[in-house]
Amino acid sequence: MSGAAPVLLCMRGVKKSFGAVTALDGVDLEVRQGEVHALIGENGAGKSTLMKVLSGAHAPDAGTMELAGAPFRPRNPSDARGRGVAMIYQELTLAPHLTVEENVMLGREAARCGFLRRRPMRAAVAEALRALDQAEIPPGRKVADLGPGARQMVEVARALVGEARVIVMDEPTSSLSRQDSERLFAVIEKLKERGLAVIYISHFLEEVNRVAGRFTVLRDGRTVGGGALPGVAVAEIIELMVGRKLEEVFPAIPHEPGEVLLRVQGLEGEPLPLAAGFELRRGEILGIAGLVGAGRTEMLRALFGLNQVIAGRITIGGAEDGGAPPRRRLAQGVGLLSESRKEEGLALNLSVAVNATLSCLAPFARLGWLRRTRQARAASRWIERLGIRCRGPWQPVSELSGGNQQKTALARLLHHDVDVLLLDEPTRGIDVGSKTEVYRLMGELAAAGKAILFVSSYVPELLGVCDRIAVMHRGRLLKPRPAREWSDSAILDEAARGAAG
Amino acid sequence: GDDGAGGKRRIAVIPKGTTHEFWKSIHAGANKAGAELGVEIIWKGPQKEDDRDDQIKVVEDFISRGVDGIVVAPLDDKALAPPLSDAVREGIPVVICDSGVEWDGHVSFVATDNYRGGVLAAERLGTLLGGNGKVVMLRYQEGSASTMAREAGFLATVTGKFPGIDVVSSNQYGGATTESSYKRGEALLTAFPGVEGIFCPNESTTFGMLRALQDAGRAGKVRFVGFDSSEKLMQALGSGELDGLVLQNPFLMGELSVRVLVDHLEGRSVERRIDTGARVATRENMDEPDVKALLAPDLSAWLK
Amino acid sequence: MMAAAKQTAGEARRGRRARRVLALLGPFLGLLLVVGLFSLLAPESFLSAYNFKTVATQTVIVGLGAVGMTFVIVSGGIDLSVGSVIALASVVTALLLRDGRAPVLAVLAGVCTAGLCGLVNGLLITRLRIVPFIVTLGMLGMARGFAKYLAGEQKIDAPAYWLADLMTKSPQPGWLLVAPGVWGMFLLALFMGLVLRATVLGTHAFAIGSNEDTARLCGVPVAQNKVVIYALCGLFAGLAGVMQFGRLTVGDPTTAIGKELDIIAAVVIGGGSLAGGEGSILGAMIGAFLMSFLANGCNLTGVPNYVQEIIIGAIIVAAVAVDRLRHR
Amino acid sequence: MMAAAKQTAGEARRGRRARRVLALLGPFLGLLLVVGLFSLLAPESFLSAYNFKTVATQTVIVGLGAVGMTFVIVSGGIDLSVGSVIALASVVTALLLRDGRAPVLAVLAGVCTAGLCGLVNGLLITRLRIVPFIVTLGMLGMARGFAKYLAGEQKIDAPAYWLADLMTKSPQPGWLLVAPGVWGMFLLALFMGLVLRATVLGTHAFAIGSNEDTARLCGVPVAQNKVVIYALCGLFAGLAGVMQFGRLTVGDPTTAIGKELDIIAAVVIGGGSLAGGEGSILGAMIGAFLMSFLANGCNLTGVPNYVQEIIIGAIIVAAVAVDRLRHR
Ligand SMILES: Nc1ncnc2c1ncn2[C@@H]1O[C@H](COP(=O)(O)OP(=O)(O)OP(=O)(O)O)[C@@H](O)[C@H]1O
Ligand SMILES: Nc1ncnc2c1ncn2[C@@H]1O[C@H](COP(=O)(O)OP(=O)(O)OP(=O)(O)O)[C@@H](O)[C@H]1O
Ligand SMILES: [Mg+2]
Ligand SMILES: [Mg+2]
Repeated sequence: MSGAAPVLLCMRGVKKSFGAVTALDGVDLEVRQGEVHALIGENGAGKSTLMKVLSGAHAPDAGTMELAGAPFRPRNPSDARGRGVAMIYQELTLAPHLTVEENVMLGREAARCGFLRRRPMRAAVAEALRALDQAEIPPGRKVADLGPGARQMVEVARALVGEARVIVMDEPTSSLSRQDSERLFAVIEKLKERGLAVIYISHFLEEVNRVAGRFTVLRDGRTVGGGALPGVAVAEIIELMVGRKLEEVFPAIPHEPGEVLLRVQGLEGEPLPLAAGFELRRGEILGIAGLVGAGRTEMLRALFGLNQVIAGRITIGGAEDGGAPPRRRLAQGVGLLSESRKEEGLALNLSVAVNATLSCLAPFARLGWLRRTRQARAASRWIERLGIRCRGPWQPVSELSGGNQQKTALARLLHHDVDVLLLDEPTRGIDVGSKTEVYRLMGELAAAGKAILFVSSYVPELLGVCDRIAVMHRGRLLKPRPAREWSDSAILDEAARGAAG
Repeated sequence: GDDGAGGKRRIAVIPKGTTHEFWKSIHAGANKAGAELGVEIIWKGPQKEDDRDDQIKVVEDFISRGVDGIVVAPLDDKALAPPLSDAVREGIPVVICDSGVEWDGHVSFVATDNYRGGVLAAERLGTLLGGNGKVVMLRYQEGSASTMAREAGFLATVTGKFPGIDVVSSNQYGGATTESSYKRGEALLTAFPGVEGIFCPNESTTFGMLRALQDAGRAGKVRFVGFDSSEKLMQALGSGELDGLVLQNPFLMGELSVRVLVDHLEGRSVERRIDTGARVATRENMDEPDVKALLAPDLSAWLK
Repeated sequence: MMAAAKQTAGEARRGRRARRVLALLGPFLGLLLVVGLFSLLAPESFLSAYNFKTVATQTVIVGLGAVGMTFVIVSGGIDLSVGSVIALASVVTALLLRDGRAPVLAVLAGVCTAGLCGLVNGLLITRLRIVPFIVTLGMLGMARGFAKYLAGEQKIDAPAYWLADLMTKSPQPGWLLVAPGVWGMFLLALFMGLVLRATVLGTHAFAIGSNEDTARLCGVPVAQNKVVIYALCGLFAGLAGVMQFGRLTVGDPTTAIGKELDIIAAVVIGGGSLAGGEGSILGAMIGAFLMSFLANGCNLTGVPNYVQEIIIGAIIVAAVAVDRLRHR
Repeated sequence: MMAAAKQTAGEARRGRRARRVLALLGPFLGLLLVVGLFSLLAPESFLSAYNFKTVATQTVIVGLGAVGMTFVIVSGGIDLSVGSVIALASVVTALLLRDGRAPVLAVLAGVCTAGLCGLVNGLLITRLRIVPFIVTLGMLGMARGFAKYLAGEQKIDAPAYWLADLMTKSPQPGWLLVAPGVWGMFLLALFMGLVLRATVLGTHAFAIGSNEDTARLCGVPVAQNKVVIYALCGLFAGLAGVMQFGRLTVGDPTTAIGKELDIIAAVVIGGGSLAGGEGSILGAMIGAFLMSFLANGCNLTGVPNYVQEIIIGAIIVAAVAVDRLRHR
């Protein structure tokens, strides 16, 4: 059927620069009616930028676009939407003070003389939520009160409202549970049947393999290949993306667990976890799996002192306490990599150097005065070591691509030389090549005697990297077991249903 | 409008602001009359200094409160008329002090003749300069009636009576604060280096200009006549940095205002216009007891 | 299925209402507290119909300004120029009346001039992408200077015709009870409250204040809406200026200095958040009345001005602190 | 390897410097423009050493205030209370001098009182988690009220001793050229500029302004730093207050009303961003001098007040607009 379907959207030679940065350097993209088309590429390849051009958020510098045979050049997002291009953006784009209903209908309110007509709007929202199998999301609830999964669903609902012909989804599953992802895939199937085209961006190649019919690969702002799916080996796609062969996704670096560094007993935090206890040894990587909302992030935040600890004992290298502020934790040699780098991980308009050294300025400080050359030198070392693509240590982080920003946040933990690394979704939103880099780094750190707590929603990487894995279920941390005793399905089963047996 | 606690009459005295020595003297005078006549004086100025609307609010609130009489120094010669009419309608008699208002419902108007004050200043300065020289007048603030009368009196006299005198600048406003007057003064002294005589129409402009002169090292070299008094101005007069201060009698103004109001309340007839007089204090006459009383009135007895 | 959806919607509506009532509880209790306190301190003078009329009239200018300011603050902005714009509007109105124009025309000119200032604010903010604080700080100086220029640096005496009656405490048809200006303020507040809650413009204001990028990506004409909102704020400042003229019966270029801070305080006391996305007209009115009653009570009980200044400062902080506690 | 790293560091330093120089270009050109313009309009009076001394002295108060304000604005806050705090400090200093205390003691008391106000601001902001705008708006009223209370609602005449010499245009050792207060301002600005750029405190201020949550995550003691920063701003307001006393030789509780807006404008003209994370002391000084020269030039050329108000308003907007253009 894929051969017969007519071309719905055609982009040719699209170029876009931001000042000195060339984000798109002549991209071609062809999407057919009724297909799911995957857009694949490394971090900073230009996927999001291309889609923003398509949705009218950016004006292209050059190139042509055609939608259903007619020239397409949207002036702004609402223009594009009016002509049938709906978009789910990579960064959550909800207004937290508005209700679900208002968010879904934002920009396309039904009105008479400027006054809202709530009844038809409510019907449309209910319809969209029902199509997503999410009727339990209350339309009158403020979005600020919703969890991350529900929020993502609200975004999807927004794209479904109205007459869309092309729906763009930019990493829609990066904050969805497996269950919600399944629901989304079902929705995509339905959309396909209705003859819509879906452009699907994801760094999860298995996922892509499952839902997409064809794919296009971008590298450095250019189209470098494409084809039909399934039928192309993942390794081939990766080679197209990265421009070279990737031997191993999970590099094996031998490391030996040593003495216990972190012991957690009966930890209860506000609002989660309800109960968590585990031991973490030197040279060990302990993985934590679980559904979205299970409370893994909350556990790390409570451990690190960003959330209040209600009960429990935390023993770090012999010293025992309940909760302690981040400052104290850092002094004890515990560092946290936050899952939301934009909101919490980085000071975006400050430089790479400052971001990488912010938690530990002491080596450059004498009586409160900083020696900037040493600071820059230290930062440069990490830039080189982690392969952060930037013009130098003093470039503002805001000018870096997502993956490089993530690496900068990681550089801070390395610079601080913490013994216990609490990594919350360290590979979220970064490309396959960079992911491999992060895995190798984790292995090397463990080999150097660090202890790593690795929270992830991506089960294959847990299985590939960790020594032991524990599952979190509704705020309770279940018993950790060696990685080789786990399988993909066992983890998912326990995450969904709690303790096995 | 009934008698308050203990049957004492309550009279509200409403100044233009609360943070000038001038108003302190009025307050003391009013308190003196109040103590002697056995009436309670309620002292309340506008929340924001020199804000017409705020003064109207104070008048309105005293009407609400039902005082027995109001003494007010109106910030505006028109804007205060409606609320004062309201007061009279509610049976509260009003005495105007310090500045006039275009409204004839008042019992009496107790004030300095401000135009005459300006004339006195012009005569003093003109005489000192021997009838010729370059003169600067630093105005106070846009739309302030009493100082505008002084400025007008000064200008009319200095140009009419002393044709040899050249007023080189009379369009600069010092503004409400000493600091702003100080800056204007500095600019005027820089822009007109050959100036020989200066007039300022109130305390803040006088003091601001004095600071500018002192700082430029020209105090005492330029003939300088100001208006109203304060401790620092008195020192300057003594040291010859100031050549004259036109003095009003705010203490008397406060006292007489309350007295005529009480007279009216008790059914005695009162004069519609009472001039509390103005005179020029100089280095020579500043030690005379009556001038001294104007320059540095002892208010402590009447202000707690 | 339909029934379920309907029930959900009903619940949602109730939930939303409950939340809104709660948000207003703090300021409302504050208002009651102030009124109760002064009723005890000065029962016969404070608790009179006449005094309530007085306070209502005294609230009109801040109240009208707060209506427009609520829109600006909800949309995540701020307008520091309203005080100056009030003065400008009062001067323009007075000038036209002095020149013998019809009062309606003069009012219109005053309000439109103010609206124009707001429009310029909006255009500068959206075209040059400068933060509202700076643009309106600039307008604060420019509007004030322009008012002084027009007025020849003097107040303008002009016949007030029926404009003076707008703010009188003894309104002509006796059944009005309070000044027509007070009724005007209430009606406009009611209407604009509806506009904020139940129109596209209002929703967009909340959306822009809550997350501007999102609003833009969802096709909300952000720039256009902002221009409309600042122009609206200007128009309401203009109305306040006309009322100010009615009250003073002179056009005064130096009036309402610092009034913007009172107006912003009223909105914030009433639950408005300077980060945007929160605020209500009813809350702003409560805030405006709270400050009026406070000033009035202080005047009636003879509290010195400096004490009043300290109290109002403390109240502003306390009101918002209580609001934050509620949010936890 | 080592060589490469060194080279990178060197290049990086140059890059950083270039960026910083560029950021100051706008305001600096503005300053040159203003000076150039008035040099043409009033060559003999404007372009004199004496006039430059005058302007320098007139800038001291806003300049000192702007040094502290830069820290606050860089950290993403705002302080509306500095005007009132300046008045309070001048009153406290005058009171102690009147009571015959030693000048050093009086100065210390004035500065410390102001620092205390800043400390209270910082504590309220961090403990109650109220936005700085509201806390400092409250403090604006409270400090002013307290100053009036202390002063008995009057100006306080006090012997000025050497404090008056701080702000004289004919300083005692002739080689000083400008008032000791001006030197003090320059030295403090230089020192605090270094503090902002090259100390842990400064880096933390930038980090907090850029992203407060990130700073917290990195173990930056956010609350502590904020308290220090607001207290610092208070201390500098206190120094400005002492200078104000030295200039007026009276303690005036009504002085410096609205000065906070001038000070904020100076910082913003000099490249400070009210969103936090941007700003420099040098820029703030340029901003302060730009406004002083403008006011001085207008006064010298006899431009009416209202024109001056309009021009300053326009300049504030224009300066920031130019800055935004540079950012694109
Ligand atoms: N607004 C902007 N200003 C400057 N540079 C930008 C901007 N937006 C994107 N870029 C740059 O354009 C390039 C492409 O970015 P884009 O977001 O399209 O990448 P992506 O393929 O979506 O990556 P990711 O997988 O990390 O989301 C990057 O180098 C990025 O730094
Ligand atoms: N649908 C929802 N409705 C309301 N609150 C939710 C919802 N989903 C999650 N939450 C809240 O979010 C918090 C869990 O955070 P989070 O989702 O970050 O947990 P997590 O296990 O770390 O998952 P992940 O890291 O994959 O996002 C819990 O406090 C929970 O109350
Ligand atoms: Mg992307
Ligand atoms: Mg999480």
